[in-house]
Amino acid sequence: AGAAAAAEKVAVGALRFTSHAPTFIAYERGYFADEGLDVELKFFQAAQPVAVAVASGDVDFGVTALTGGFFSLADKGAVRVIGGLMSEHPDHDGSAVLVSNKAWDEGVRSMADLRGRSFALTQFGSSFHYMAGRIAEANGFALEDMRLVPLQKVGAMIGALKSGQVDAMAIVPHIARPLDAAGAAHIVGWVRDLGPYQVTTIFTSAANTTERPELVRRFMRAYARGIADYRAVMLDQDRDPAATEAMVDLIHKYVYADRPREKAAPSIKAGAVHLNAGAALDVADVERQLTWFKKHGLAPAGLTMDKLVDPRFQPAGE
Amino acid sequence: MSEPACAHAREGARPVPYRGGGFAPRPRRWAGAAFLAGLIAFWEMCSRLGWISPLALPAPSEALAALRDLAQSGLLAKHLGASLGRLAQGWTLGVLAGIAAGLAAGLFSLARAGIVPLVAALFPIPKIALLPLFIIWFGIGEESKVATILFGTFFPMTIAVYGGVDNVDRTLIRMGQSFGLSRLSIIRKIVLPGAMPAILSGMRISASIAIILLVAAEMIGAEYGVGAYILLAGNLMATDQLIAGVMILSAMGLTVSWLLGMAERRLLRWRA
Amino acid sequence: MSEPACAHAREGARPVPYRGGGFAPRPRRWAGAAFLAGLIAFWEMCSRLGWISPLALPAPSEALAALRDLAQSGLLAKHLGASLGRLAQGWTLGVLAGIAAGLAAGLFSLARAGIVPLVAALFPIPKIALLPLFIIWFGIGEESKVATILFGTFFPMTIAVYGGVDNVDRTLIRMGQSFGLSRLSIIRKIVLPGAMPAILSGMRISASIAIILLVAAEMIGAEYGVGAYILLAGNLMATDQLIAGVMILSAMGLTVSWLLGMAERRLLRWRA
Amino acid sequence: MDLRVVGLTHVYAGAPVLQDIDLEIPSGRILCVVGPSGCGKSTLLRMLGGLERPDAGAVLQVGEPPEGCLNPLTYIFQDFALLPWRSVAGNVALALEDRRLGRAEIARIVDDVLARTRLSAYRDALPRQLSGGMRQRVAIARALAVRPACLLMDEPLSALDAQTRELLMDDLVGLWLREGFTACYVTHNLAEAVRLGHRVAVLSRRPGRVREVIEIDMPLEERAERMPELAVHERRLWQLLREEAAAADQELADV
Amino acid sequence: MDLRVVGLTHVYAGAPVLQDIDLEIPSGRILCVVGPSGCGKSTLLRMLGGLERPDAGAVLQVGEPPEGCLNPLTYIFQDFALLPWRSVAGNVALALEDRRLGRAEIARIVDDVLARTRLSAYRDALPRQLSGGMRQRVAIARALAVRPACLLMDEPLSALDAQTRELLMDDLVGLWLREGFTACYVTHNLAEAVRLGHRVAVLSRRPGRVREVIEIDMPLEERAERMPELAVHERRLWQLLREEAAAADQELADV
Ligand SMILES: Nc1ncnc2c1ncn2[C@@H]1O[C@H](COP(=O)(O)OP(=O)(O)OP(=O)(O)O)[C@@H](O)[C@H]1O
Ligand SMILES: Nc1ncnc2c1ncn2[C@@H]1O[C@H](COP(=O)(O)OP(=O)(O)OP(=O)(O)O)[C@@H](O)[C@H]1O
Ligand SMILES: [Mg+2]
Ligand SMILES: [Mg+2]
Repeated sequence: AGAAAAAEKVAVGALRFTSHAPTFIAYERGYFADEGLDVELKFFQAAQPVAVAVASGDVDFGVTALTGGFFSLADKGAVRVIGGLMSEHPDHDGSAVLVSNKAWDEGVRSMADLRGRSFALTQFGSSFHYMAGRIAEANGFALEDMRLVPLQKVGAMIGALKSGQVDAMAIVPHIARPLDAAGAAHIVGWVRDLGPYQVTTIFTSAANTTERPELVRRFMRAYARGIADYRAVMLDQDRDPAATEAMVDLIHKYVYADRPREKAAPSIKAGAVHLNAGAALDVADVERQLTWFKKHGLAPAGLTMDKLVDPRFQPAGE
Repeated sequence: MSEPACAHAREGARPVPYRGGGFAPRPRRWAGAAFLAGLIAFWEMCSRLGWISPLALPAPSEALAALRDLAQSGLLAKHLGASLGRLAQGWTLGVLAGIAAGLAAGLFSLARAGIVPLVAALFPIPKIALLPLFIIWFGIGEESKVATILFGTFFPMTIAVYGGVDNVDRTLIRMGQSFGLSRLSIIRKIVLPGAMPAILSGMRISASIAIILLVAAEMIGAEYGVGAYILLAGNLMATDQLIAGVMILSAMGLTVSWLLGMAERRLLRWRA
Repeated sequence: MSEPACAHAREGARPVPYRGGGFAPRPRRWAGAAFLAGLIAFWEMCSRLGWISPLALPAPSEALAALRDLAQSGLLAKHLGASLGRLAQGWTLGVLAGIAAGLAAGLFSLARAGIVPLVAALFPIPKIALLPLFIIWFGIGEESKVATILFGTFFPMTIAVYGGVDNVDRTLIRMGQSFGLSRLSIIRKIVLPGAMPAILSGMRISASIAIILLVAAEMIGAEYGVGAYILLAGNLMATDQLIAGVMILSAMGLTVSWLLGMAERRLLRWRA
Repeated sequence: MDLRVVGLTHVYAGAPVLQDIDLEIPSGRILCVVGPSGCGKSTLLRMLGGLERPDAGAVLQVGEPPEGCLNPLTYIFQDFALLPWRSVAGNVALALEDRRLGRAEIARIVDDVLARTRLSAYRDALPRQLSGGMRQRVAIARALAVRPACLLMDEPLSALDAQTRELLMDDLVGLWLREGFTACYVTHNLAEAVRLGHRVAVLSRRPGRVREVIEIDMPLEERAERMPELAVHERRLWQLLREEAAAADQELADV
Repeated sequence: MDLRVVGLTHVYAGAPVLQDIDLEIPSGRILCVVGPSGCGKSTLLRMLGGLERPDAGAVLQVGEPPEGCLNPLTYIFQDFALLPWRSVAGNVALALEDRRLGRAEIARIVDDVLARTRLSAYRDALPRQLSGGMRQRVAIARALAVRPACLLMDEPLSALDAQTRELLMDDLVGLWLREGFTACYVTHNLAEAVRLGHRVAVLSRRPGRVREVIEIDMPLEERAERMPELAVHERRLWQLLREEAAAADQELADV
């Protein structure tokens, strides 16, 4: 596209996580510039403020899990989902369900045993809350049969699990595996076994979708190239070690930047996640999530799929 | 005063200009309440006229509606009860410990050498940053919540108290010594009352900090509590409930300030 | 003193018992530093001996290693620079505004009626709870960060200052009036110096609060900053980096406390 | 500039302190006020200087203050009222700083009054480093610095040693002879009262009323030598005060 | 209980204040100390009472304090040192509270001393509601309450009116006759000095040295009537002080 003339200024909200790698790839490799976008990265410590910043117009695009707060902003007509990013995929490690040693010793061996147990989450209305709901549903008991403990931070959840103050939690694989290996906790199941799950989505302000659809389209094209690069290298890291190392170098500029590369590289590699090709959105699952959130009073009752999702920016195919 | 003044005016006499007075603000109860009420009315007006977008700040009436819902659901009492219990415990312990540490730092060279840098080093540590560690140290029960508030109030209290002790008139202390009062008596009867203005000022500050820290304290596994209510409202971006929760905290702050104002009037009556 | 005392001892004379002194802690610089160093050494020892599980608290050496990594990556300077800039702006503005508001509340009945309840109502509002609204009000740039720190320091400063003004000796003010000093002169030359001990004590408290609020301020769209570093470490569960970040904050607190200690010695030299 | 007190009455928290005081201080004269401790002398002086508002009655000033006078009605406080954070020179300078005088002019005046009160060596000392008498001299120096038209003095010499007191009394007389200021001088020392006062007002015990005003005609400059002639006045004052005290004792006995 | 001062020397921040003071206060005698303002009288008194440590020399106490005495060495401070947050009665009671006396006993003593200082009507007043003289009387009442073996008085009567002063002086003499306490009495009033002192020590100007000690043999109880005979002592003191002041003036002129 005609990039040269006057690149359009766009602000993208980012978190320093490997799951945001496509943003960094598209930025570093000039895919945004190719689309005539003059992107400025704005860094945040949590996903929710990104959504608020998009709502207030300080940022144009962001990536987030679907949460109660996000649904609320969508209901106010401030933000809309335009694509899917991370999802649970049968062929890849997604989030694992961990139980504490104490619970393990008491005989908790599977997700079905979690009835009557405590389950750590960051906050009510977060994706962890939803995962707890999926676990309960799939194993035939009510969400109320688990004691949900909000602990705000992943670090706090892990601390509580390790010290046996909560029985279970769900967490990304590159944290779950080492904990299991070190004997600090036990993996008793995987979230991917519960069925398809669209974990994070790409979103923008409602105003952008109506007033600047062309810009949104260009952004999505560039972003999809970033995803493609990531998938090509990180989902099979042994195929081309040189490319993998180059990718790690790129990501290390943004993630674990304060650690020496040799310390950071294993974490980056282990943190590889499954990203949807072409930023395709699993609309059916989004609808399922919305229904669940509404049912539990965590999303506004009046929010419809039309208001939440703008499907016009989906790629025609892979 | 006016009559004789007039009588003498024709002789070129005029009253001596009054230069005294002032510098003694009197409490004006109603003015304060009226001011706050006016402010809220103004805010409501701005919201109604659309000068404040609902995204930026809900109207006070919406927040009050959320508050009414909460009260009717019966949860308000539960939230309040849980939070007030934590506040009372954490703040009382923090204030008492702060007075003890502040007195020690104000009286003994060695205690000062230890306490002042320790306070300077530990006070600036944000409680929220340490939440993961707090869970391991104090668990996820009431202890961790009380501890959060305790640590938050202990440090400012210590600083205020030792500042106040430093400011106690040394000739009064010498007087106490000259009458052979025991060290303890001097501390109880001369140092403490002399530092009382600073202690009360420190209590004002630490009470507000304790209320602020409710939110941080109730981040960890709290089912009920005003802080937990606010956090949930924030997560769900329910700004009306958020503001309703904040209003509860403000009301707590006003109540504490009013109680401390009464205590000040009683305890500091000796001041001109 | 000992020689003549001995000479007279055989006549049944003994020196008058010394009852004075004390109640005047002298700064002992090295004692403070030694105490902190000892504490850290003790902590390291406990960690090495396994008395403190690495889960509960990493050893200081690990935190220092993380700090070294940070310094070598060149990011330390960036983080520090960003945070110090925000601190300096937010704290300076907050302190100045607090002194102005505190003076007004300490001097004028009407200002007191407005300011005291407003402070009591707004101070207890937790900044973290309002973060979503802060983003909408102030955006995600430096303004929102400076505003967070400003609001956090303004309120305690106001309380400390009006407490101090209340405590200024009224006879000195009457003296100033009797010499026909202007109101401004009285405020500048009598009220302000008289309230200086309380102002400095308030600055100690508000500086610590400002450092605490770095974390809250840098939750929003901060690329660099010690608070952002700590938040990230918390998210990634890197306790060594978490403690390293906390150590930076502590060092800031110590520096400010040391600077204020010097200012106190200079400005309050007139005190016994 | 004359001062005139008309029907002045004051009540503190329900207890009357001053009742129906009528007094006249003609320009250039010194009025001494004596009376039992707690009878309201300091209160009266505060009202003369406009620092307190009487509940009834008024304090009038008749005529204009003379040229060159910086602060017409100037106090010397009973408890000195020195700023603890300012040096001796700084405390004196305070009274001059709002007057649009140059720095050099201020320094000159400060040096001058410090020399007159024998404090030059303590220019830079802080109040807490001074003895009680020295503090009182600083307060006197500060008052002299503003060239007052009317000095309101609350026991200005009580903490001074006999020698300094004598010197400062001479100084006051000299100053009065040169500049002819008006003054109201509260004292407990009857010798001082008859030495300095053109008139001496005796207040009754609380609530203070004017019991008697004694005129002393002898010119101030001659009094130092003619002290024995003043003894009659001193005895008269003594007797008046003794009667007051006796009456007070009577009251206490009745309680 | 005698007090003995041996070779006492003190320096404040490099400037000598007291130099080689030798004094003796035999049991049951009153020593008056006079001297120019700032010569170190208050400092000397602080050292006598053990409130400050001399740089060299010592203050010795010889023998035991008498029975029933609660606080052997008791001060009356120059600036009163009243607790602003305690009432008059509370300020007096303070000195008694650490002594294992019953409440009733404390109340009795307080009532007694307040009556003796004519303050009974002001039991519940706060210091800020009192006049300067009344505050001084509270300080005196507090000191009397502990039945001191040795009173250390720093210008205790300077802010009092002539009448109250006379009464309190009589009171002190009466007390001394009954209880025979030892005292060191700092004053600027030479009449007081010759009225109360068995000996009067004259200090030189700063740094204070003992310039002379005058013995006055007349029994205290007779002095009120035989004042004229004391005049010779007063004149002698006056002359000594005048010489000191002249020397000080000389020094200042030399500067
Ligand atoms: N703020 C106050 N509140 C109540 N009573 C007061 C206050 N100030 C003074 N008084 C009372 O007013 C009376 C007069 O006080 P004032 O200081 O004028 O006396 P004075 O004549 O100067 O005595 P002295 O010679 O002892 O200095 C005293 O009895 C005192 O108790
Ligand atoms: N804390 C201090 N620091 C420095 N100098 C001091 C201090 N206290 C007193 N001085 C000095 O010591 C000297 C003696 O003071 P002191 O109070 O003993 O005098 P004094 O004889 O009691 O005088 P007065 O009769 O005026 O009360 C004074 O010159 C004073 O300046
Ligand atoms: Mg008076
Ligand atoms: Mg003295």
